Amino acid sequence: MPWQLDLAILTLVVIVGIGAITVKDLLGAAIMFGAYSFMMCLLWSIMGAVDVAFTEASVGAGVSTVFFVAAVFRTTRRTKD
Amino acid sequence: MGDLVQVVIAKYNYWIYITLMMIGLYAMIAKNNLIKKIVGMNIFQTAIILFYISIGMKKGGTLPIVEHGHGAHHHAVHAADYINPLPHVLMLTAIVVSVATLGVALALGVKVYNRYNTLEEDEILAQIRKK
Amino acid sequence: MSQDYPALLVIVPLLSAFIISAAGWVNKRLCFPLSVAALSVSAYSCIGLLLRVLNEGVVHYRLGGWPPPWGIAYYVDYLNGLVLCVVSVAALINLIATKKSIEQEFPEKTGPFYTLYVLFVTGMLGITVTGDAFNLYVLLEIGSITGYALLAMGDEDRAPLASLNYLYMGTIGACFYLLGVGYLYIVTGSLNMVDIAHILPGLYQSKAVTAAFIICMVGVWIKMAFFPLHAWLPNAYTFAPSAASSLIAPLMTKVMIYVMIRLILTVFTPAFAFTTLAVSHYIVWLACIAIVMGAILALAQHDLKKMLTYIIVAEVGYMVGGAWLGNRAGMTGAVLHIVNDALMTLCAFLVVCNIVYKVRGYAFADLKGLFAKMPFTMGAFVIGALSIIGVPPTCGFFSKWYLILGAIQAHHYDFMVALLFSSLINVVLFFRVFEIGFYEPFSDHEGHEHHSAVMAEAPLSMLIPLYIVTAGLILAGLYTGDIVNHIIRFVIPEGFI
Amino acid sequence: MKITGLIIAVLAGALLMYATVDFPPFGDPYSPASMHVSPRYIEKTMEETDVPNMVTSVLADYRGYDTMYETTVIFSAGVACFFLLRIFRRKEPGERLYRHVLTGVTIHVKKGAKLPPSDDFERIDTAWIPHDLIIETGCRLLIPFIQLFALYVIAHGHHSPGGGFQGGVMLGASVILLAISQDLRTAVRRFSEKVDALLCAMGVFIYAGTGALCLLLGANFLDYSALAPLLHTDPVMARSHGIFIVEIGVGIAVMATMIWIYCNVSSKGEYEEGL
Repeated sequence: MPWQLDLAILTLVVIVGIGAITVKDLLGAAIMFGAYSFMMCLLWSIMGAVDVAFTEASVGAGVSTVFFVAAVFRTTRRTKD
Repeated sequence: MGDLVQVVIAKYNYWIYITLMMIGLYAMIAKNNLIKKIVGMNIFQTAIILFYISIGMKKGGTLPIVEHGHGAHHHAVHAADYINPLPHVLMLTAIVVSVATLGVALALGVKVYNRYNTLEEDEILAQIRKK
Repeated sequence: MSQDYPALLVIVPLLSAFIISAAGWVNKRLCFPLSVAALSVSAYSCIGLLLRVLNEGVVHYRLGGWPPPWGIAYYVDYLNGLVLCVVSVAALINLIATKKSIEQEFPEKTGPFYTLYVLFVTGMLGITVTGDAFNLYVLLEIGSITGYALLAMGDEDRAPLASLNYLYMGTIGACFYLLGVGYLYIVTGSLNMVDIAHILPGLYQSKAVTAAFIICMVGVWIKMAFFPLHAWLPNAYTFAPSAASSLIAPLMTKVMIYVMIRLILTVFTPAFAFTTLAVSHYIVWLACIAIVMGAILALAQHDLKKMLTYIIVAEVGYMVGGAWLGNRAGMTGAVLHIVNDALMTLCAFLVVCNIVYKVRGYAFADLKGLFAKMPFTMGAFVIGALSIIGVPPTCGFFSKWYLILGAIQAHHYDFMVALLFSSLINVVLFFRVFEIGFYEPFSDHEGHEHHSAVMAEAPLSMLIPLYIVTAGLILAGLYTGDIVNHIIRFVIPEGFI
Repeated sequence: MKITGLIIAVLAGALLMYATVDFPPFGDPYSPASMHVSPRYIEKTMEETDVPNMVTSVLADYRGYDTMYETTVIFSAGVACFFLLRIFRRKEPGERLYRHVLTGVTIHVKKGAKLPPSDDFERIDTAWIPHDLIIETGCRLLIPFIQLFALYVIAHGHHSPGGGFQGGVMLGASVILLAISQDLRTAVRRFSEKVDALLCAMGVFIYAGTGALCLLLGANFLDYSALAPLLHTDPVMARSHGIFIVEIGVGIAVMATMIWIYCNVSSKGEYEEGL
């Protein structure tokens, strides 16, 4: 795997992770979290953990995000921090 | 100085995992919004999963699936050719646990919101104190 | 049959949890007898297993037939056997005692309640019996997730938030434990506790092992509510439904103390924990602070249940301090106190359960005239209180005796002073409750005062289990010598000072 | 609180960084973690379980006991969400809303009155809920393919990445997609709450029951080789089949639980319209 790609994904993971906890909108945070999970999934498939990557793609980026969106829809998008 | 750079480069995955873990832990302690804390909790858990996957990594190893499956009984399988599958197994379990925790946490969050109409912890505490 | 006890004691409640869950959709009345049957079989296997351990020594069991360290294996020794019996018997008694209370508090959701109840007990038993570090984490999460749900269904206003805070803290704790296991795995390559213990001695100088030890300990301390990390416990337990708090309060913290002692004795070995890492003094000091702060905070409370939760915080300090004194008497005291404290806490919380069932409140103001109204319940409460204070011949006295002995041998007079101080505070706490219950006139919720309250005792189905626990408190006190000589003596490895 | 959080996070990070120095280098094939326990899984998986995918064989056989509890965790999360959120007695609204599917016109029906039974109307809860024919039809077309792929993932877990858990999540996701693109009522009509709860318990029961069956046949718990006489194969193939049975159990349990959690969270336990 070219190291540039690896580096790009690692940087993106950290940026999206920080974004997920700083964005001032819960729906945005949920979507950012989905993106974070997807980046993680890419990272793990690069590292050869295909089963874990598959699970993370279906659970982290898929169902977890849906749960978040459902909960945000049932509560509120407003957040102070 | 050169040594330090060597150490940093040789173990960069571990540094990334520590960074992510600090982000998650900080969000869980410092954030005021209940759902934000749950996001932090998930980042924290994924960071630990990244750590375990990094343990299993082998340079020059391939995916943990025996090549040409059934006809291969006479092929000798060398451990060094395949990535360590054990951390992957452990982390499948950890992912499942994290989604289970997420479900319960969101259910509790919805329950709190039903009662107080807000997700900010300080506003909820102010409402409790008022009574 | 008898060689399968280690599997049966976990599998029977697990399988029946699924049946109970399905039965809840068919006929709700089936749930209770099924749960009682499951926990009875489990308790029977636990006692059988302990007897087998007493006769034959350590019992091994391979799950899936794979030899350790490749598969998961159980090692049941004296420590496991003892704690298993306490957990399963306490859960069974509590289940029978709180039937009425459960029906009162969750008329519609008895099915899921019993399912979660049995799963929680499965988790606790599994944590205690397992010999695999990662398996322990998974079972810990079962215990925690069911625990969060059970605790959140109490007081509408406060319980969900308290439980959510518990969830955050609990997840941090469990993740720290998992991280610690990962650190052990990266240097040893194994997950089996005994196997790790074989490999570790060559690695004691490694920074990774030190870090693993610290992280595991912090994780376990969060789960057991050791003093600076205790913030989740009082609210979570106070606002919980009474059946859930009387289940979780006696079991969760004690099982986590068991995990701590298991990590010290089996995984890291006392040589590493007490000699290589010279931190035991600091931890005993922390325990002293925990005891003193727990006692003082208990003094500041205005209701019975919250007072009891702060007493739990202080008791956790007793056990952590005792385990870290680093000598035989201290460790004996800590292990004995796991048993005694589980019984004492169960007794106290069952009393609260009876009071809530009849009076619908647990603030001090609700306790007025209770000795006249509920004499039998309060009689049991007096015995439980005496045991928590530490009056012979109740069992609380003996474990405190060993703890103080250990403190003197280790020259930790600060720990001894903290113990005596907290006993003194307990005297004040409980006699204040007695005074309110005995002398102040009974007043009902409209504020009418009655000088001669009508006796309105809790039903027999709640009183009989309560008195079984009370008898257990005294019997455990009278047979302390046997417990120590036949079981706890073998818990502590040879060569431990 | 922010400063406390920062201090704790930095302290924890510093401790972990301090320990990282003693780790073997990243990707070292001769690190202790790769040398002690795992070589047996890699070298013996074909011989002992006849499953080329080591992750599956370790997951469901060597460490199958962990996986049983992993499925139990999911099950308890489903029961917990139901226990926390479900509201049984719901006050019936005075006026019910129906939408005429073809035109999108909303009809208000007074209490007691009834619409003639017809497929052209669907019950809604608030007048503004959007309704999009393209999305509904598109998702309807997609769902069978998602389910087919999920079944493939479950069935082919022995040879390729995947297995009961991933497949189960995807099966659950297909029903959740139905609930999102149409509404929760449609999904619950096809897949009622009771069926969901029973499937959830049944899935885990298959797993633990297989283990208990081994116990009854005289072997240790979860020792699938004891199933050989029942399955008419040799012990190694019995392990392979045993893994397949428990994977199916995991798939059922995970599917049902995902739907259950989604239904409870997205409707606050009222089981009305959902998202």
